[in-house]
Amino acid sequence: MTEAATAAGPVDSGPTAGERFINGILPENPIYRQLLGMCPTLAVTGGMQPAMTMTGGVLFVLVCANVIVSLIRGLLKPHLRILVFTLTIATFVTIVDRFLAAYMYQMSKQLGPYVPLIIVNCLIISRCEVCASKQSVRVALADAVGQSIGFGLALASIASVREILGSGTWFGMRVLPAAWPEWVIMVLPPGAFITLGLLMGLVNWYVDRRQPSRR
Amino acid sequence: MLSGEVFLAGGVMAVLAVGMSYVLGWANKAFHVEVDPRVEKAEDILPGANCGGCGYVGCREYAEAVVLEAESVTKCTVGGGSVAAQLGELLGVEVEEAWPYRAVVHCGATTTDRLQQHEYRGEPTCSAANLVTGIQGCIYGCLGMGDCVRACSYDAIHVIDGVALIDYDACTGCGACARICPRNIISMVPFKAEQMMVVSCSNKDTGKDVTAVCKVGCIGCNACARVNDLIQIEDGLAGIDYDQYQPETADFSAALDKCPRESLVLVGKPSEKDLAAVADQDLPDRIEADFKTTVDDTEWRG
Amino acid sequence: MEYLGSLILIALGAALINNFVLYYFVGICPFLGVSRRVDMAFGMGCAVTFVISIAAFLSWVFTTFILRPGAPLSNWIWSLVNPGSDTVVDLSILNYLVYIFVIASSVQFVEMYVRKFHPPLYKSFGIFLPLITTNCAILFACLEIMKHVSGVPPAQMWDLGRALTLAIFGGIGFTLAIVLMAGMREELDLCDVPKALRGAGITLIVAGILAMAFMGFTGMDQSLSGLLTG
Amino acid sequence: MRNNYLAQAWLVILLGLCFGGMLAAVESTLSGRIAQNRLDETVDQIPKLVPGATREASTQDEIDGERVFRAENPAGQLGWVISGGGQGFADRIELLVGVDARVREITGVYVLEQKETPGLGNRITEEGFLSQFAGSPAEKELVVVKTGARAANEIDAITGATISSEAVCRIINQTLKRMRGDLVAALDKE
Repeated sequence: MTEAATAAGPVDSGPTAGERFINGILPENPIYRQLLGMCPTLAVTGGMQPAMTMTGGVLFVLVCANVIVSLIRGLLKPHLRILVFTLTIATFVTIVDRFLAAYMYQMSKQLGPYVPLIIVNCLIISRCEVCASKQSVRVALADAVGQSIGFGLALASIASVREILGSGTWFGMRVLPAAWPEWVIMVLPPGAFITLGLLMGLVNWYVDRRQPSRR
Repeated sequence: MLSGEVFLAGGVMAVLAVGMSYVLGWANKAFHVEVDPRVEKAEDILPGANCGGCGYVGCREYAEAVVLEAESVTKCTVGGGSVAAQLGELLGVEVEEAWPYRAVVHCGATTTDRLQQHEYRGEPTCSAANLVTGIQGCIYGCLGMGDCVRACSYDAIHVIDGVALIDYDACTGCGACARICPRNIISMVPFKAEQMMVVSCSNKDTGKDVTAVCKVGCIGCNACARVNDLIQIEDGLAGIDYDQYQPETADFSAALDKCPRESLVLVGKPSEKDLAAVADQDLPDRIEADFKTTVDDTEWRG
Repeated sequence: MEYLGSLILIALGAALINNFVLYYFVGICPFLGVSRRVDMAFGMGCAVTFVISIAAFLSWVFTTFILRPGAPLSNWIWSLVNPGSDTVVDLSILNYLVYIFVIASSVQFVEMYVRKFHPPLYKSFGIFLPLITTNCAILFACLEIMKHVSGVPPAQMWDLGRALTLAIFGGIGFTLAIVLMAGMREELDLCDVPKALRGAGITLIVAGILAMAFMGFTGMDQSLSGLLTG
Repeated sequence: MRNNYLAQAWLVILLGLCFGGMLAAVESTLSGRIAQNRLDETVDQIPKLVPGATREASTQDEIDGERVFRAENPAGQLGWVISGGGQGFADRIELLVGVDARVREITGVYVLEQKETPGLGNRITEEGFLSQFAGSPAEKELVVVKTGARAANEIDAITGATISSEAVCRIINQTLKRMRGDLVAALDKE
């Protein structure tokens, strides 16, 4: 692993591909630890199906964008680089949007405006800027897959809490007994904020408990 | 049909890209603001912790001040001598000797030393406790509620049985504690030597009043001033002038013995003699203060 | 009166009822990141309102004249290229590409302009501008305008007035939410929050309660529209 | 001077060109399926909205600029399926209304799209509420009633979602008022 990293053009200052992949999932989870990509997190986690479709979309866009950006990272001009990032991301998001409209029409209607909002998802642009525009293709790819799995896990955790409490189902299947009064607030906007706040507190508490507060 | 659609779409995007980049290119040229290249280099030299120890909001402002307004290069407390030297050679300015500034608490009275202590169950912050009159006899001393501990981002100051103590190998001299202390008893002292002598009291009342409220406060008896010309007494309190402070020549042992109230102390790295003196006692392991400021460190910088 | 009535409806909808941050969840990143002090939050709000109106204007122009199916300009070019063909040219595939391109370059242009001609303004607003490019609220406003312009029968198509009203009042709604949040967060620093919830956790919970309060507005436009349209 | 602006940005222009072209290619391959999806969504509902009509026999028509479906079976035309939309409680509501040939009676209603409050407003999509419309008169204004509907044109509101129920009835009334004349005229023209 290490010799591949050193041979990757400019001295590879960041962690190697393997480390970036593992980092993306839990230690640097994009939502709980880096607080990135909050807009779709709150909006689509009303149920598990939209959440997982969004994760698939983000995975496809992040992987393609990271690969393309790291391929052309040598030609980037500093003051035009944001323009280039957004152009590539917008193209792949349009492809995902059209694909969803063609093959999963119901899901595309349910997600509505939040599929194109992947373009301004702070997670993707920050991964492009931090990792892809400096590292080799292999490292960028590993980082992209790791981050999107982390993003997917976080989305799944929020969506399952909100769907089970909000509509008593999980992935559409009935989970809670019909007698359970559904907490409609969970599916509404305030429920999203409060669920994410509490889950974030849980994660912070768990991480602090595992290692004493290292300063 | 397909090829037509592809060319039209590509063409529209190309025309838009040409238009926008032309506008941006022109704007880049027309709106160019001359930035002194030295400011960039100065900013790279500075540690970039934006701690405000130099009195400026962040390293960027201090870099601009140093380059444009010829500010003195030794103000970066965290960077200390090395940063000052690099800045000096960048700007071709000769650098006078720069000492790292460290914080010193001018109060040494632990809870047992304080008299007329009243029970206080109000807001547990110094700034709130400071407003309550008569919370403790001495109106100058440390309140011990830990505002300074919360302000310090290097975990270098802890309140240990009632009084703030500084851990000098962690302290970077950023001055956050000195700014936050509502009673202003923390001052920044240039550490010309590993171990410095300081006055660990800030009570300006007459001797009789000091002894009524504190067992260790300085009563302004002039014993130390007679022995050591560096110390002089102003309005009932011993004060040390740190500009003429020559660590090599000055001999402090005389003043230390003379002081009847233990308000003259040595702070900084303990010398071998001190370590030998306490070698036999078992020292408590490092005290982990877990005060965290509410919103600061989880902030997303964007 | 009819036109003004619909403007008021859109304005109220964007500012209070369907608040961009609290109902549509767009613009959460700056909402959590920047709302630590009221003046910073207000600065951010004004910067967003300013940029959102420029973006809305440009996106309305592009959508109506180029990107809409059967848009006048693209049809005219198409008829030049191969005269006589009556196919309706639909470039709505380029929507997202053009919007994000317009937003990014207008933010860059505004940043350079403000840095050159208003340095003090740049010192206070400057740090927000790159942050705004990745702000979902701006793109969301463009998407709302697209929904009402492209692919809608010409009778119900939005004109520039409605588009700008949505943008400006959307920005005002964003500013309102972020300033309210900043006020609450300044109070939060004084009370002792459980250690795990410090930082983003407590902010989200407080935002949830704020969203609950804003939910009180839903349905208001229903009775208002009855009032206005008589 | 001019070319160095473009020289710096040649990458952006190149990207714009090839991404635009790529998207157009994607558009032409997928746009067929998307249009088909939208059409299927409506056509699938025709048999349910107008009892007896079949999917295959029904045809699409254009009456004063609005897309309308003739609900037919091999024997002949049984009725119409028309679409309408309006402002609901939270956001727009899109409906499909099935009426008989002479537009005298509503045969069925289907909610295409709505974003009403979950658990309350979105119960307008349930059979219980929608089945009330089948058989109600098309000429008379539909009225929402809270206490047990007696007359044909009275509809029971969903408890806790009166605004959504009223919105649905209002949209149906407007759509019928707008389209009734033209539909009957189109039928007589044949």
